Amino acid sequence: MSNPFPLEKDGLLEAYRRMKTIREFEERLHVDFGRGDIPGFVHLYAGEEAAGVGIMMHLQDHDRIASTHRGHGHCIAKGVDVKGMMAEIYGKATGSCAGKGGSMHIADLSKGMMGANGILGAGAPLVCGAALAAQKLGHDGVGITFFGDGASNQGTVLESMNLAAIWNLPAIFVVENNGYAESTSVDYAVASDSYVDRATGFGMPGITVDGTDFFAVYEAAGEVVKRAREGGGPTLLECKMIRFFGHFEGDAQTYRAPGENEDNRKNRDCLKIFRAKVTEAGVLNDAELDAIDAEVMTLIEDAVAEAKAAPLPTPADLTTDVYVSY
Amino acid sequence: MSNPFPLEKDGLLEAYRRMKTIREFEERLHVDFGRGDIPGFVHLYAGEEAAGVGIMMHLQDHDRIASTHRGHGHCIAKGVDVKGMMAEIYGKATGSCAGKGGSMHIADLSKGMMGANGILGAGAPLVCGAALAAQKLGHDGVGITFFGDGASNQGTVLESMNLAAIWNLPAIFVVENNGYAESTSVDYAVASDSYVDRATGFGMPGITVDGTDFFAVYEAAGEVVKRAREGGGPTLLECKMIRFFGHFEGDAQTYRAPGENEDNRKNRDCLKIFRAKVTEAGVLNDAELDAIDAEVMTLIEDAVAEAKAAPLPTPADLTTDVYVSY
Amino acid sequence: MARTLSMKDAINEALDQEMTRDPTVIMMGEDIVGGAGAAGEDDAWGGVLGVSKGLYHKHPKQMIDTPLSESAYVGAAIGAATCGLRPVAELMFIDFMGVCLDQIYNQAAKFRYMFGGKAETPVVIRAMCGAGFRAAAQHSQMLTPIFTHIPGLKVVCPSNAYDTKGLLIQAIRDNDPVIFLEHKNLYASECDVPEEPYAIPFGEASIAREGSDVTIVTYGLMVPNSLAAAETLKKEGIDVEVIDLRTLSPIDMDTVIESVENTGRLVCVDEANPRCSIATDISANVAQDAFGALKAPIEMVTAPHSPVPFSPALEDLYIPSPDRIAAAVRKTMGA
Amino acid sequence: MARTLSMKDAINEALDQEMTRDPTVIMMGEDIVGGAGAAGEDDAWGGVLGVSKGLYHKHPKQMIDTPLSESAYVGAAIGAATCGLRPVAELMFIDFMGVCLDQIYNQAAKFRYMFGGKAETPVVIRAMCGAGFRAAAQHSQMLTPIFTHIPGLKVVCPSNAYDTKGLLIQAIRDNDPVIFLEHKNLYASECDVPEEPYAIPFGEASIAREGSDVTIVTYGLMVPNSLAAAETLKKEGIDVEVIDLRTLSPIDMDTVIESVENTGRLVCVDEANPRCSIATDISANVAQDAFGALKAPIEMVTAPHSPVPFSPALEDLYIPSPDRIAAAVRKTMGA
Ligand SMILES: Cc1ncc(C[n+]2csc(CCOP(=O)(O)OP(=O)(O)O)c2C)c(N)n1
Ligand SMILES: Cc1ncc(C[n+]2csc(CCOP(=O)(O)OP(=O)(O)O)c2C)c(N)n1
Ligand SMILES: [Mg+2]
Ligand SMILES: [Mg+2]
Repeated sequence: MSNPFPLEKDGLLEAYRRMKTIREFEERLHVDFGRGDIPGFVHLYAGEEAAGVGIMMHLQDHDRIASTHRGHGHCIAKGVDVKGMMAEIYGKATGSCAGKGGSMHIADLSKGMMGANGILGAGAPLVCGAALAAQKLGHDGVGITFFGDGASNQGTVLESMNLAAIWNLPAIFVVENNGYAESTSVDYAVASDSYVDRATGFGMPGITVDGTDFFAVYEAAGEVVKRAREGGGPTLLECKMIRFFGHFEGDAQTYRAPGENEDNRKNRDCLKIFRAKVTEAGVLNDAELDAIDAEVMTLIEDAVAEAKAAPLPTPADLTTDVYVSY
Repeated sequence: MSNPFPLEKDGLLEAYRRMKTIREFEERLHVDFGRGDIPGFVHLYAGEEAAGVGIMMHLQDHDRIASTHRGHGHCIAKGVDVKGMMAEIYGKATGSCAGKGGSMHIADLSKGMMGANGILGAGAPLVCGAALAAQKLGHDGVGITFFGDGASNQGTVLESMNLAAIWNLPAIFVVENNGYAESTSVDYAVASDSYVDRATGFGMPGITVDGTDFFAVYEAAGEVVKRAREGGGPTLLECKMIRFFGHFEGDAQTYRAPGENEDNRKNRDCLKIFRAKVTEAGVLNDAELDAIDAEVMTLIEDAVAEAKAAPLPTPADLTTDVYVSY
Repeated sequence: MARTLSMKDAINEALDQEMTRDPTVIMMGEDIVGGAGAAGEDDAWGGVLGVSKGLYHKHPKQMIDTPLSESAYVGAAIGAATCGLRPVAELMFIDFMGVCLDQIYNQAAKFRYMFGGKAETPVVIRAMCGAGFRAAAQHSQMLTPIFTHIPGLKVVCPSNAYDTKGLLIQAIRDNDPVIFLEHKNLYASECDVPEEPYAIPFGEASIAREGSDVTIVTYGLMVPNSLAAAETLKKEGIDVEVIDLRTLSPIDMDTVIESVENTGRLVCVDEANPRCSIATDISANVAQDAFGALKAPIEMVTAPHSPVPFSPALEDLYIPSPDRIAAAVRKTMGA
Repeated sequence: MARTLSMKDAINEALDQEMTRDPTVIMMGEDIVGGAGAAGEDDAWGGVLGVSKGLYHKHPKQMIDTPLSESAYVGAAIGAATCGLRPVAELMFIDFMGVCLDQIYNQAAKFRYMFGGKAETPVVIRAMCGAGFRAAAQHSQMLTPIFTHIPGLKVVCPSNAYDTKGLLIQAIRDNDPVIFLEHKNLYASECDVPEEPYAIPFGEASIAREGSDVTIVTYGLMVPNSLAAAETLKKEGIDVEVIDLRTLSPIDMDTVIESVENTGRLVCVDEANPRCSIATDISANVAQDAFGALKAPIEMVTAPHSPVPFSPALEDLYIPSPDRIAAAVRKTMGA
């Protein structure tokens, strides 16, 4: 049977692995947070995997992304070490940020991941800087900033769109529109009906895709990343998506319609949709995917076990890393 | 001869008086600044009078405006006392702000003038607040924020547009597009070719008018103000215009094309255009307008003389007015 | 009958009573009601930690959910305050001030002065502050010194539910812009709180504990930590006076100086970072105005000059502890 | 051969030399070139007061004019700094920090810590500060204490052309985010400045004048004002030492304390507003660490707790004058 997909088998397996890793990472955090094992604020990306992975499949380490408070998915999709992430979330010295950052600040510049961010919209200017650096240093790297429907109303995001457009930066503005900012609907908070219109107002093309469909995201992102790499300038890419959990762990979600979460899980699960597509097309089979599932479960299991066993930061760590030198 | 204009004779005379007052106020400041009589930064509105006056002719004291660093024209058009303004610019105790504000901070809340502003874009949220207050207090006041083509790229302006749209506020966003932000062209700095597109991206109508044509501004503003008063929500109104002087007094203006200023003065002087229209239509005659000119000259002359003679603030004034009570 | 209330509920009650008293009092913020435009329940959140829960049903016209545009809505609150409303804008976490500070410090704080006394801006900006929530570097800051530095702002940071209610009511009635900082780690702390509305005047410190050997001056979460230190020290025979500033601007230096004149020893405790802090402010003013009364160097106990770390193991060291406070007190006693 | 340069020209030269040395040094800001997209001359402005005039022709690829979007372009400078560039972003007036502070204090300042030491952000944010220009409340502030308060930032505020060149070169070569504040009222001040590039290390105060009776600690425009006061006092037989901090973070407390141990008397002079200021910071640290050396109360001379007034008649009173400084010194002498 011929492969109707834009990725070879290897690529499809890799995409599935990343999505599944995100999913299980988040499902596990949900459980462990509920159990009281995890400190702080935790915002889960489960349900949104196809967007992050569909985009990140086009990127390399010299491409930069800036993430959000809901950053685990972007990290995993961009290749940040899962065990380091888990240890970070557990506040351990072995974490990606030595335990100093936590869920909202996981970063790995060596992987081109400029950080989750506790400040909405703050990644947009940073990514303009990454894109500018690519321009000035003469490499083909792109910068991608992720932000939610809520954060799309932050002035700094809007300014950055204008900046990227006038400088023709290889910058991409990804709106992850999951319909809510905390409990507030996008219909209430965003004045325009269309992010494409908003992009037009800043002199850049806008595209809207179904963010639960990996292939839709993958194709749109491919085009957009290519244009940016080739000097064609910035684009706004809206991914319409859903989040499976509450805004953060602990959210009772009474703002949702009755049955909304169940319906989402049942009918709009990007992993299920992906599996159905690739198996129905006969390009991958369930056994291949199940094997990945098993590997992912082991990875997550190990990550949690290692995180729990890992050492805490020491008192001396409190005041290091404030400056390179002071 | 019948009157083809949307204003009766009285109204036309009043509009001319306001425009002429602004013009002479600014021309005089230009001379006096050059002479070293005036301290600080002074940004002149000369050339842009038709926009401020065309809009303000629709407003009353309970309508609020927020102005910019280039605020004298808005003040005069909104009815702020010219002598108080002059004294303020001279740093005198009799000034609109008791000498504490200066050119960039002239305000008169009793006239609905919420202040010139040294911070670009800062008026936009303030005017949303004024519009919200009108809504909540149940009166038909509108709020109008002025900002330049440069400031149209400030995040706070963009956020405010979204806010005004989702709350359906009686707020109006006036872009005074004089083609430059300091020395930088609007073509360089604003990504979109059209402010109408930008308005669309924030879910509000946008209109572009020739800001050197009093009647074009007056008619567009009338419609926009009426819609806001009647609960129809916000609008963006772009006035394309020119500034006769440099960005501020002292600007050598080498960024302009050769002959640009002369051409502007000759062919795009909103006062000349107004005079030509009303006299050609036979609704007003030169003698009537000349009489206003003479009155205005006297007013400005008196304002300068009184400002020069006025007392300075006293040392005790340094630390008053920081709080209502402390 | 004494009635116990948490700080969180005291805030809710103060807002409720003031919105009832005066219909020009409005509240604005992100998800302060919750569920706007969504299909589910009304009043779905009541703020991120539920502080304003229930107020929407009582005051539907006075409670406004905002988009995530702090500069726009905080600025709108400020603009509305010059037009006859008395808005209370919620900034969620004070750490977010970086996206809207201009409206606070260049607009609200300066209007009255720049306009020659011809403006009043009765706006309250409420926000959570402080560490201890494992919320890391961008959701745990105090930032009190920054607002205190700015002329034209009043800055409040209460330490208990009783003061919180009275100070918030005063903040709403006050005719100047007020930054009202609620330490999130005190939200659950309870004490007796009268049901009727009452206002506590700004610029009056309270003596949280009387003592004769050493004066501790502090505010917010550091009040309970200082009181805990004082209990420990009591057993060692050191009698500590703890002054709770309550408002940082205006500040009640009279009470501080009177106390130092009695004790001759001063420890300034501040959860903020050390440089140009509230601790340095108090210390410097005492070193200028009550130098003669001092029997020992003034000690400061603050957070380190570092961001707030995430790991609980580090965050617990970041926050000045009763132990560190006690050690500083002992040092002033020459021990 | 000694060569005299104004502070303004010293800045230009430092930028020029560093852009020549290292092509990853770029400059961004509003009208730092000027005339972008316009029909007239290139390099039409060179910044609002002409500081960067001429640099565009020498370094066309390294000079970038920006739209009026401080949050976007300051943030872009910060982002680029984590990607191999060494950007110098010009904020024109430091008063504009309110529209971009988040990028400075929650992003640049915290990256290294939040990311566990795995980030470097070599960005310089240059801005004019200070009063005396009749530019009123929103264009005349110091704001030095606010930046100094924030861990992760370095803060520089030079008092003369020589230091300015060396400190700016150091700022550009430094691997941490630096807030570089240029007092606009010093731009015209001249002194000998070597032609070759040189870096002055951060955290080293300079002794602007040696003296044995009283120590004045200050920075920026207050250095010449303090030196003027010292000249007056000399005639009265009072021998004043003037310490120019040069960098406020890191701060050279060693030099301060050594001086106070010699003189026993301290006057802290700060053009910033008084609360939680640099003046309180120095005073408090001396009162903690060198209390025993003090023979008299520490005096502070600062701007009042008010915005900067426009009227020259008031602004001249707002700025701490040599007379006020001299009076404070006399007070510490018991005179
Ligand atoms: C500047 C700023 N304002 C407010 C918040 C608090 N906050 C964190 S997440 C969030 C909702 C974000 O919604 P959206 O952008 O749609 O992202 P989502 O959570 O849906 O992924 C809010 C209000 C913040 N972190 N930063
Ligand atoms: C936030 C902020 N950034 C920069 C400035 C400095 N500045 C004052 S006016 C100006 C140009 C404004 O251009 P525009 O908005 O087009 O208004 P115009 O001067 O043309 O009327 C600039 C950059 C400022 N005052 N505030
Ligand atoms: Mg969302
Ligand atoms: Mg303009």
